[in-house]
Amino acid sequence: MSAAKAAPAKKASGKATEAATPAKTDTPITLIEAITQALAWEMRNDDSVVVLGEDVGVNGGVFRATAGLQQRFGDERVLDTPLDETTIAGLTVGMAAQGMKPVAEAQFDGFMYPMVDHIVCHAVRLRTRTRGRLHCPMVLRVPWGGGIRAPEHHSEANEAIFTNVPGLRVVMPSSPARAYGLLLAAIRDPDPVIYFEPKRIYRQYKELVPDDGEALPLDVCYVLRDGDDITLVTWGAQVKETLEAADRLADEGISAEVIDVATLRPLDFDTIAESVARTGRCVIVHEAPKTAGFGAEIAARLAEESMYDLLAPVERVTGYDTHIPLFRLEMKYLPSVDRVVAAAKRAMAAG
Amino acid sequence: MSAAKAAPAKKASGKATEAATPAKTDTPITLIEAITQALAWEMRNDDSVVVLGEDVGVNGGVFRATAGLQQRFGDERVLDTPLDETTIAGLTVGMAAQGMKPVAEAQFDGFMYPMVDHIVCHAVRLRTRTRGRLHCPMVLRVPWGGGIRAPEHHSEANEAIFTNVPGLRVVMPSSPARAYGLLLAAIRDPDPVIYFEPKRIYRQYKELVPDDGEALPLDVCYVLRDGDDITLVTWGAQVKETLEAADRLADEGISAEVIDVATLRPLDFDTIAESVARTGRCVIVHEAPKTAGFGAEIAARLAEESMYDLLAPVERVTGYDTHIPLFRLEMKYLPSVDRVVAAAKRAMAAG
Amino acid sequence: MTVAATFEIEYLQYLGPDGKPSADLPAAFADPATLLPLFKEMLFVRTFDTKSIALQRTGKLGTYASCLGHEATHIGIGASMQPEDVFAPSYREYGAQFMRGVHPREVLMYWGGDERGNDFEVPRHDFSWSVPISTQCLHAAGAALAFKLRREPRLAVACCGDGGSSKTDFYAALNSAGAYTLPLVLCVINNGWAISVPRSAQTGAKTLAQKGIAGGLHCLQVDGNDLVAVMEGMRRATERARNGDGGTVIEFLTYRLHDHTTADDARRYRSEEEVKEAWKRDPIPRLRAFLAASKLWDEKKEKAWAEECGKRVDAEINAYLESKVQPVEAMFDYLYADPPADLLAQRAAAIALEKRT
Amino acid sequence: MTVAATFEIEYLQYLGPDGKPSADLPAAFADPATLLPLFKEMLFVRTFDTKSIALQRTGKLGTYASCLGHEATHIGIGASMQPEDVFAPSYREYGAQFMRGVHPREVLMYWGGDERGNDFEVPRHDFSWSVPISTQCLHAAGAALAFKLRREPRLAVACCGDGGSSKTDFYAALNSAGAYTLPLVLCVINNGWAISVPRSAQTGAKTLAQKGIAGGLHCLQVDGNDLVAVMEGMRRATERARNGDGGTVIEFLTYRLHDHTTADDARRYRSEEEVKEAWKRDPIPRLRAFLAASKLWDEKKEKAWAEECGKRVDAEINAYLESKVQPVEAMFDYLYADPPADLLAQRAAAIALEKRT
Ligand SMILES: Cc1ncc(C[n+]2csc(CCOP(=O)(O)OP(=O)(O)O)c2C)c(N)n1
Ligand SMILES: Cc1ncc(C[n+]2csc(CCOP(=O)(O)OP(=O)(O)O)c2C)c(N)n1
Ligand SMILES: [Mg+2]
Ligand SMILES: [Mg+2]
Repeated sequence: MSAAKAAPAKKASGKATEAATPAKTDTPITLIEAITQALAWEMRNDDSVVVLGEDVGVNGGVFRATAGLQQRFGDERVLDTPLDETTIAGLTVGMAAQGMKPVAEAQFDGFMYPMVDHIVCHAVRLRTRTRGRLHCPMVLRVPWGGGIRAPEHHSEANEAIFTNVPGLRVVMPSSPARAYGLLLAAIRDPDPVIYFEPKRIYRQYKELVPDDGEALPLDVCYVLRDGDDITLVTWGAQVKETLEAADRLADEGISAEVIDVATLRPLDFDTIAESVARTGRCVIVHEAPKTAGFGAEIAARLAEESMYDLLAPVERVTGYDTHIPLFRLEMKYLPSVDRVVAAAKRAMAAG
Repeated sequence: MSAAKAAPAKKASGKATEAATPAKTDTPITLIEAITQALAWEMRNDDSVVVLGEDVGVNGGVFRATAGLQQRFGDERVLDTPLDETTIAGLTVGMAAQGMKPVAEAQFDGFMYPMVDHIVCHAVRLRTRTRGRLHCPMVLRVPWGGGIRAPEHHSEANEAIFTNVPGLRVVMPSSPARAYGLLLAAIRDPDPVIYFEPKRIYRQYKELVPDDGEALPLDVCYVLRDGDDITLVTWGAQVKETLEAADRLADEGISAEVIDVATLRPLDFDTIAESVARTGRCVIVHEAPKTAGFGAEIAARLAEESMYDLLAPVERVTGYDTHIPLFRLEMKYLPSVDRVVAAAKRAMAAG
Repeated sequence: MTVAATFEIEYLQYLGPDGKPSADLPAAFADPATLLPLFKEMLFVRTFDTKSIALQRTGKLGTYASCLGHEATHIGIGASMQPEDVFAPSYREYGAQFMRGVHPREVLMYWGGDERGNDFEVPRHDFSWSVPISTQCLHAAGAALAFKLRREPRLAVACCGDGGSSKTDFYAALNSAGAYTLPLVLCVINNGWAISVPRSAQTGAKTLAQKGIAGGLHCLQVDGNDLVAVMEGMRRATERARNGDGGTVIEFLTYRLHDHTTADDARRYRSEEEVKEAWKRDPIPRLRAFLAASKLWDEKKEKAWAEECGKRVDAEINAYLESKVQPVEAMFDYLYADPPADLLAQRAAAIALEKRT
Repeated sequence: MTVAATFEIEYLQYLGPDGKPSADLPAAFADPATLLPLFKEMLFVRTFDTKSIALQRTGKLGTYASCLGHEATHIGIGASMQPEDVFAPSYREYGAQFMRGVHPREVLMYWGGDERGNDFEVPRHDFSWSVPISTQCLHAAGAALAFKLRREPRLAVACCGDGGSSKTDFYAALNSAGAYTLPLVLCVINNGWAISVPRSAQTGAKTLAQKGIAGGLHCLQVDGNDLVAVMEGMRRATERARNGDGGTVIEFLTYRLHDHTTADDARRYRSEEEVKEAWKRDPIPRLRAFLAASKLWDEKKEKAWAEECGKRVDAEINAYLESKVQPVEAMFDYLYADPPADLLAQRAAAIALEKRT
């Protein structure tokens, strides 16, 4: 397994590419538009793909991720569900077990907890439980994270609930291109995938994302910026602050490599280890609370496998071990560029 | 915060100790009997304590943890619930918010997932959400872990789902005395506590546990065995294998210190750090799958705060990154004494 | 044919949309003057709602969930409770909360992104808003269970929407209310829509009231735009609960006249005609007409009261706008009664960072 | 009084406990001989159950959940389905599964701690056992939704117990069956107990069938110890489902004659008299008496068939006992279609460890 650079060679996959309409490569799109584009591509090319969730139909989703899909594919491909997350999760598992490829939406991160049971007890076990007789090709899309001045329960970074769960894949894109390629891969993967969408950067910037049906691999980290002095590892919306921190560090003569983990489970630790072997220093940045957040796993792997490479203690810059506060205070909760820069400088000063 | 030795000085706490019947200190009891004893003590001395769950009443719980309690305290103190874990969790939060101290039972680890929502969205937030106006003094008891040749879903080590959750305490005793003292502390704590019970060692051995109503602190690790060469850190049922491994290592002239984490959240890292500062080597042993298990947090803290003390890479000996298999294979899944010894020897050989 | 069980769902309405009695009024309202203070509260809530929406539109409030059109249901529910009862709202039942003593400024604080909005000065024991749909129905059941076990003469009232009645927590609440014969009133406020999903897509049930049959509860459907029907329905439910006769599911038929929240645009999914029709059932003109016919209300009174409402709401808005943001340590300070050492270290670091920047 | 809705729950019984018709038999059973093969399956299941319990008692099987007393319900459910339908059992409906082709040895493998028990040779598409109560009801609803969307003439049948009918997943299943008009039959097998908790403590509902009203489903209560009532109830439910007329909740009244599982001791919580009374409603003597009265069955036939059952079950038990434990890598091999590199490394390490020890 090896690192994929920011614009990696794409795996050719997916079926029925001949059915593709010419890719509109001339209009840059946002991350959320890339999600819509990936959903539309796959729905057009695979009849077994259905989208379901609350308000995903005529309303096109509260974030507009499914905008236009019901109009285009009909209400037997894009289903509004009754208002119950247990229902969504359970129906999804049942449909997937019987040969469909459901792409379910949890309306917000904070509402997905009732889905844990069906994911942990069933989705990730159907294959192993039946020795391969049944399996569960489902995707659960979850708008994720804080920073949009939303009400309570709309701003959670809860990926750590899932990263210890065998049989699951946990994905989190941080650019329009990766959102497109990783979502296609997630839908095509024959096993369950949780696809977290960093809602704070849904519309942060646009880029050209050819609508070519090319999926990205589901097991690589992306090196977004090369550097020699220190490795900054992050995922989701924090990629923004981390890249900004790298800029600031560059101004001060510190060359920071920035890695977007992109797929948390399975973790492509090799890419991180290779980088740290060169830099000797590592700062892990994430939005979730620090204690037992997924950053712990990366730091643990470093302590196990890269100890002799480390020139300085590992640093974690994370949300505090509290709930993200309501929005008057939320930006003080989220890791800031300042905090990342300070940690990197501590690491540079150490050892 | 400092380490408590195997038989630590107990904090005096709890009310109405004058109501105590003379402690029967002459009969050694098992871990599960210590749980029953703690429940009975606290129910006798605090009217607001109620026990609820499936089959906890006349049947005394499927493991007999609540045996005799309904007969003794009546069916308004020990309530059988309808068969629904969402119900148990939600009722518990509601009762706790209105001044009761419910001690709920999840019948098995594998059935607690539907409780996640009420725990994560409400139990741990009532206090912060209302700026202290309401709070949630509840305990959720969960028989935990594998190795008893039970059916599917009866053998899970799922503590990592909870260790990233702010506002929660996560406790796991590994001896009759700690089971008693930690359960009293959990019930008396004004915030929500998940109390995992390592069912494989429910009846492993007996010890004298004075029924004196003395709680143990909820934020310390216990040093079960002193050693100079290497630190073995574990919790729950794996304490058994880890102590056995320490014996085996001693035979080979390696002096292993054994720490029972006991309270996972909040973690008493100081005790671990002090030990590793002396030994320079650390093996973390747990039953849950390795990736993003709670062992990662301990290894991460070492990578952050003890890097200069470490003479060898940290080792984790854990369940594999799979579901615990049905019982014909389950013992091959659980970390064995052999695996712990091998890891310790690797650590001794390194650096 | 052997019949194992039969059931019947009653529907209550006393004032038709035109404000004329459509049935004999219950004895409690023999004197229409008893309705006057409630009507005034309905007007107050509408003023509050209008001004809150305006506040959000000018960027001074976060996302806000309007209660436009729900006033009779909300005020009627709140008015039917005793102070010592416990209320478990979802997120838009301001009218019910005002009747219980919640300050409008607290509502604004909450939607303004400040936890202090949940620290109700009065009533101290009510549950706060619950964004996760219907989960509070189960907390209310837990509260009712606590009352029953402690033999306190109190009851719990929870609200959810038509969408919320699909939630498993709602079902769990009615199931446990039946199993334990709890003093619980589950109010299903059917306003026709759950964001963009119409009532018809939520369930195949003919009424939402009939869901109570699943738990052996009492069931009732009322015209939620008719304050008299709301009060009478609540009277029956609360009396039963107080008499130890167990729980009730009441469905209130009303309509969400505004967008779901200020973040929503309802024109995407529902027709203008439907909304126009719904305005004809607006609870306020209905009760106004009835009170006017009873010579208890007129334009002059309306004008004076509207002015009074405006002033009172403005004072509340000002109190909200003038509130200082909490200090950074507030996010640490209410997590545990006894905060762990690591958390206190993070708190200190956050304060230090704050001072530096 | 205005009535918004009324409901009625029908109860079906055709053969009384003594085996004499208590009502006119449905047309399908005009010839009692049609019941004979089903009766023989009931006897087969009982033999299997008796021997499985014995196997557990001698340490050759893990915890086992007996189906003693449920034979008519289980066989009737299985017999009412088509091969292409999907069955979602809980954990003790062996009779239904045998009718669908599941091998007894597979049941034993599962309770014997081997995942291969879920790899049914036939039917490949059925769900496996579901230990987490009632969760499979929702999977069945998902399957039914898939059939509907793909316009396949298939239906899904799920079973749960009286306890299971309290589970939120059960409610979610009936709610979605109503919302989407799904071809789903929810079979509530009311055997009086959920481990130690009696039916009366689960809910305040008079019948469990009436829970379907909450979702607008068809509801039916049948004597689950009367094979004819079970078959007729299932016929109505499956026909409705196939006709696009949506889902049904059927409650089967039966009794758990054994302990909950071999790990349970029912004497702790229920009276001997209750069990003694229940034996009088045993479905097997009832149907035997009916068939004997119809001159279709006698002691000689019973003896020959019992011998045959014994042999067949012994062969299955032997196949189970002779099965080799899976190699250690089996725990890794079915987790992902495309296993991650780290997992393969753990697999290699586990194999290496195995070779060493
Ligand atoms: C568990 C959960 N899922 C989803 C949401 C997002 N959401 C907020 S309000 C709403 C619709 C609620 O509809 P209804 O219950 O009818 O209440 P109404 O808003 O109409 O008063 C949804 C889906 C939520 N708050 N909680
Ligand atoms: C979610 C869940 N909670 C608890 C259990 C433990 N448990 C196994 S069977 C059972 C009782 C089931 O009773 P019922 O639904 O009536 O079915 P029966 O066993 O009587 O057929 C319980 C509580 C479980 N398997 N799953
Ligand atoms: Mg609504
Ligand atoms: Mg039962």
